[in-house]
Amino acid sequence: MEFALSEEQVMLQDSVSGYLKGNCSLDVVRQGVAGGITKQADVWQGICDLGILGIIIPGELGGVELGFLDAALIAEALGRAIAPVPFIGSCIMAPVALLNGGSEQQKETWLPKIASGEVVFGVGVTEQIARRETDGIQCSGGKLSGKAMFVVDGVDADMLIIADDSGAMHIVDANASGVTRRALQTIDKTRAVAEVVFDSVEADLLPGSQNDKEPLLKTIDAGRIMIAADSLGAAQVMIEQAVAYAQERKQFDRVIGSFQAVKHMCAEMASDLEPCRSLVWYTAHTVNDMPEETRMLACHAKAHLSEVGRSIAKIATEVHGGMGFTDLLGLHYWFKRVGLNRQLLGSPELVREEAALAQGW
Amino acid sequence: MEFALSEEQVMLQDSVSGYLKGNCSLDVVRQGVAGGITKQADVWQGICDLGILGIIIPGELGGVELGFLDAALIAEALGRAIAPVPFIGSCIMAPVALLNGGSEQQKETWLPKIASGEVVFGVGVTEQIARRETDGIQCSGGKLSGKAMFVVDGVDADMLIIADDSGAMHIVDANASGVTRRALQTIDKTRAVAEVVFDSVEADLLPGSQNDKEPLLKTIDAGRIMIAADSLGAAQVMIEQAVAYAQERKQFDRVIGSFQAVKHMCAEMASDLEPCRSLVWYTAHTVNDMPEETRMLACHAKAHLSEVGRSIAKIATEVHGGMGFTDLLGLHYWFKRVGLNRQLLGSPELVREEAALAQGW
Amino acid sequence: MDLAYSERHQVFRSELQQFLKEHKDSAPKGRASIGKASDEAKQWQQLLIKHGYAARNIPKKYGGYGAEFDILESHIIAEEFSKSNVRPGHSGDERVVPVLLELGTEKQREELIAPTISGEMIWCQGYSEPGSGSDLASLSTKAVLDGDEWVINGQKIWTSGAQHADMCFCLVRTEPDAPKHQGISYLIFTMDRPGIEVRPLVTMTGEAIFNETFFTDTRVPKDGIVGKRGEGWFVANATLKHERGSLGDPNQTESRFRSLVELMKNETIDGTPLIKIPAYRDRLMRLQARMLTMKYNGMRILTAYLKKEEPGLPRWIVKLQGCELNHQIAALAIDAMGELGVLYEDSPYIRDAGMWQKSYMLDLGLIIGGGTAQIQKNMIGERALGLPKEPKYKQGA
Amino acid sequence: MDLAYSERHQVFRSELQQFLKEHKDSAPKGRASIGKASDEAKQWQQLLIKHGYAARNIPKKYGGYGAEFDILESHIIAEEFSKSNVRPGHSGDERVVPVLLELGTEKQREELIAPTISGEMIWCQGYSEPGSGSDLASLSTKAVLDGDEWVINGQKIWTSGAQHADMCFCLVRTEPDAPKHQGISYLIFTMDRPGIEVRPLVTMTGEAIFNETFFTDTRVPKDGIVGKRGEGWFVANATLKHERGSLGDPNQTESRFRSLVELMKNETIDGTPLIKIPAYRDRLMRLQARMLTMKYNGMRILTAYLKKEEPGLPRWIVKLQGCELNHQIAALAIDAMGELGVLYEDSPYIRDAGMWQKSYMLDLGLIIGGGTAQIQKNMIGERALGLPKEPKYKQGA
Repeated sequence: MEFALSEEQVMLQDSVSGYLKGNCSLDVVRQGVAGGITKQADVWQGICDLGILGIIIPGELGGVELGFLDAALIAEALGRAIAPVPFIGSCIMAPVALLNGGSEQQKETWLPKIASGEVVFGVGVTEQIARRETDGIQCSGGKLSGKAMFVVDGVDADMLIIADDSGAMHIVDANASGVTRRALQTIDKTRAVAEVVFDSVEADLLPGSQNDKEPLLKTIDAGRIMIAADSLGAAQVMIEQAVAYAQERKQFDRVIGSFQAVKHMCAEMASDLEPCRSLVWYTAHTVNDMPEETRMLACHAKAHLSEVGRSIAKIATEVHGGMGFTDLLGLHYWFKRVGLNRQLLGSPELVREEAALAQGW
Repeated sequence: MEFALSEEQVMLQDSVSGYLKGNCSLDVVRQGVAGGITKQADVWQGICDLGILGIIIPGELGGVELGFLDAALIAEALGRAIAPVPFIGSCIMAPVALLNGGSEQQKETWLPKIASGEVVFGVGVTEQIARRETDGIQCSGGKLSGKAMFVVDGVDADMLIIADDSGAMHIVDANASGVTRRALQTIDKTRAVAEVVFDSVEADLLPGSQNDKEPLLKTIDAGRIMIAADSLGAAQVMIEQAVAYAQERKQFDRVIGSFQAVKHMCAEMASDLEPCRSLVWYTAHTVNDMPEETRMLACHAKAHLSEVGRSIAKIATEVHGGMGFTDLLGLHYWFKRVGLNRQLLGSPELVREEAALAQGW
Repeated sequence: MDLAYSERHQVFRSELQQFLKEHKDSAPKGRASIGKASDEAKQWQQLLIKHGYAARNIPKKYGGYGAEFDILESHIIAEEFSKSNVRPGHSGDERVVPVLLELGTEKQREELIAPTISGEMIWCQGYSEPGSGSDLASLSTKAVLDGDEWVINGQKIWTSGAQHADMCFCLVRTEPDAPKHQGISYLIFTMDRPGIEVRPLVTMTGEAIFNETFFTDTRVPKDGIVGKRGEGWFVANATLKHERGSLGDPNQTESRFRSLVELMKNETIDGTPLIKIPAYRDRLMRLQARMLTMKYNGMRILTAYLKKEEPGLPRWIVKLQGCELNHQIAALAIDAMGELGVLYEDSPYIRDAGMWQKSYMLDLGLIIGGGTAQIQKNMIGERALGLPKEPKYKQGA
Repeated sequence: MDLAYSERHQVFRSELQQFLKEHKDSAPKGRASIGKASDEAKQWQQLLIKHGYAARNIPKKYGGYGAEFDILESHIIAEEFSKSNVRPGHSGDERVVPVLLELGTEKQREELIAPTISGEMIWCQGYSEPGSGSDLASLSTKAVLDGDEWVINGQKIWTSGAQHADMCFCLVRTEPDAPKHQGISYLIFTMDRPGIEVRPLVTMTGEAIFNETFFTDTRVPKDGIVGKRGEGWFVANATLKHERGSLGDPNQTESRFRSLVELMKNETIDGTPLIKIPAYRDRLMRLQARMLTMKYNGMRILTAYLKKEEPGLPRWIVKLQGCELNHQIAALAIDAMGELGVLYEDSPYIRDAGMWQKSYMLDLGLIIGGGTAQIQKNMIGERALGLPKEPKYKQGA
């Protein structure tokens, strides 16, 4: 019985965090996003060099074949660093879709390229969660038509995996003729979601997803777990910054952290977030070891981290007083990262409903 | 434009509060409820002598013919005093049912007796809000059969007004043959709800309620407004007690009210409750002056005071520390009054749904 | 309880409604921008003053309409402009004009009020400093009298509109040896002087609503003082009170709530309007109840003012409750829109021009600004409930 | 991450499961009562000790089973008894026995531990006083040495079970001139002495769970001290730590949550089960997520103990989060039942024997007791996050 990170996992976490600390500082992020860049070349190359893009991809397909807990640790570190890289869509959701729904040939073609960073995938599954500004996506005669909204990592993608109205998933060349992509600018400039319109575009069906929703659900679950981990990292940084500010900032001749009101705000944030870490770890762990538990847990991790994340983003900003409201300390980058995470792949009320359904309730 | 109590209303409030302060202290309440009494004879006689039992009953029928705002002030005062008297059912809901659904003869028979305190009415409408442990109440050939749960003031009632499954209301002699009554003991010993079983019991239909749900809805609305006012009074006392305790109790060589944590708990309670007073006033005022607004507002007043009441009951107890958890100060009598109010005539989620429906949403 | 308005006020209201109907097309669109008023805005303001719907209670000789103050008239004006969604006028600068009227010299009033009302003269406020936020009275920007001039050194923050401002009203420490509340003076001066540097301060919304303003040996005339030396804290408090008064205005909350309802009727998930999806619907109803409590609470405050009474607790809680409620209304709007709710700036598909995200952030700024929620709770606890202040502690402990 | 148990622990668990299956009918029903153990309860405890499922780590010579401490075994025992809903055994009194084992004299251990474990000897705790709640170290009950005896005067409160207790472990001030934490001693004595008066203290649940205990010139033997004079605060802290440890236990929360789900499946409104009514369902799912976070947080703490590490923050937050969560689970249960949820005592139609209302109140008591939520937040802020304490105040300020 050991519910803890292994030595290797701590090392992985340290190496990713260490790299990002040195190479993906707030200044770096600011510079990048100022130019509208959501896949920052240096950082992308850096984490590619760390060999983690193929974190969940089998060794024989060029990956490092580690587990989802390892992947969640990376996602958490990227959230901490508000790193502008297309990790969740390209390195997690797309491989999950391919591994669970793809043919051998599809896996052999694409997974090594994902692992090497040669190809970036975007993933469009939103319509299968909650359809809004679209009539969905139809597949007919091997061609896709329709509109996919909020495609994760879609702006920087070379290739796309798109779920059609039946829940079947397809590989599509993001630059094929008949594909029209637009970046949808959100509050979070460190990542971009895309609108992609298909006009009778050649699509390569993932055969395992044709009559089975499992590959799609596993793809969504994987994305949700990583988003939860990303929010965990981002919220953790906000607490650390608030505590540090409260230890430094003086008002009424005292550091504000010595006032019970501020102290308790910090204590509440920390005690709300700390148990979330265990939920994220456990949930990620189930993907490999107890997959029958994953669906319900992935929903809970996503929804609960959304709630706790929102609350911490607010309180941490309040602890900073007016300074938190400015761009000077950049706190709002984390605020907005958490804000995007909350809505991506289902806002909390919807996801909780799925958690209930997953238990047959 | 004057959104305030009139001089007469302030006088009414003062006289009722003054009477209760002198004659319905916590000690008096304790003694009464220790014997299982929910209609304390002295207090009942006292408020009868104040001439307020007929508060909403027309002058020519023996009442004082004031408005619902006046009635709400009385309900608030009774909540403050956790007074063990059957006011809401007998003096408000039953007269509303009779005035809106009764024949002239029914009004002339019963309203003067209610106003004089000669007869106490219980009111059973719960099945029309949310049916639980019962198959409801059927009326056939002028006779009622079935079971009414949670009849307001039903334990002390001489007469009952009961809604059947169609929403029509009937007057029934509470002691008629075929009527079986049981007190349902709740956490709040200052008031009692009853289960009443009818086995083919002679019933006197309120004719105006036969094909029109309005009389029933108005009866429910009236009850909800008074319950909200009762919670307002009870919660107000809890805040006052918490503030007084925080000004007195010392720990760490300081009165605890000088600690920000305790001070802010008190400030939050006060700032949550104070706007509720305006909502209760406004809502009660609409019954007479803007009845088209009443339905939605009565739902909101009931549900919102339930939420704020629960929160204040908890926080005020916390401010008292261990002392709040004991019987020594009797704080729990208010805690439980608010607790019963929350569930009576619909718990908050259900009532909010009704508020939405009332607006056509 | 009598919610009807007097005959006179009813007439006043219907005249105003008539006026709005006729003239609303000449009103500038959108919110007033910080900084210089456009010609269109100035003309609109002139028209409003002429009809008594702006600067209504400012004496004629200072450029106002010159009516006696009547709180119901003010209330009706605010309500009708809000309901009809027409840009209201102003009474100059609500932070400084009341101070000048009450405590300024006749010369100051004559020179400054009229151009302020007309929109010619723009003001910025120099109160907060990087080191003095909640503890404003600890401010350290100094002014030393040198001949006929004050020489100012220090830094102010949150000086909104400073880059456009003609004038500054500013709190400075002139009596360094006095207790902190008694060493402050209230100065007014033009912004075109050497030694004033304004640096824009970008906020989380991405806009530079505020500035930092630096004073280096800035010389301003000696007679640009309002009140006496060392009385600045008390001079300023009147305006601070006024500023806090407008945060959490229930009219604005109600209008926001109405927009939220519209949004939830129009937005759909898999074809179902959000207002029909129970978990969102329940949140909407919770917020409606709170919105209504604040609306009627506002009526209670108004009544107290009408009776020349202090409103007490109902007044103390407005900022704390109102700003939080606005924030939660925006939060529900964002959740109801889901991914559409995080779109920003010029994104396609953005709803209501992105106002919900902007409000969500601005409201958080307002929860913090003008007295943080924590300071509000201290005040409510101490002043409204009579709980004791924190005891004095040993220096250096 | 390896959630599997070792072969040895798996065997241990299946033996225990087998044991429970065979013997559960001899277990007393319901919760253990405060006060004297029934004969049935004593026999059950004996059986459990014999099999090593109670007093497992207490040495044989003091009446225990005498196994080496193994946290996973303890965990498995707690889990399996909780899952199968069988009354667990105990290790005597978890507040006093660890203290005696660690700091008692050999004579104290030999005389006191065995009868405590067997259920013959009942203890009550004399720590809190009316004037000393959160600030326990300010306690003022005095003991003065007079020959071979301590003479105790003062009042204790929250002494649960005092009316049934044979023994008391008690904090008293023996060094009035020492700083407050250093003037306290830890005394143990029998409760049958002159000068001890126990008055029941009724709580909001209607039961007298607690007492007030008055000492008037109560004489107790000099050697009934654990640790040295003036060391009582530090002696007691070990047990306080232990007591706080059990508040907010996630096993209990999970079992409560399961009962809530059952309730919401069975209770109906107009024929629809509550679990299908969206607003209640959404609240249920919110609570499930929090319950799960605390469950896995518990696994993390357990793992830290297994590795002989301090669990840190995950441990600090258990009481604060766990008690509040339990309270909210009870609150939802009550709301789901509606009017049925406020039934109490021996009312017809009452569900689950009224446990939900009782829990709702007891949980509030636990939010307050054993360190209020405010004290917990101070501790988390100061000890776990490193925020500074409040500065010292001038006395009398």
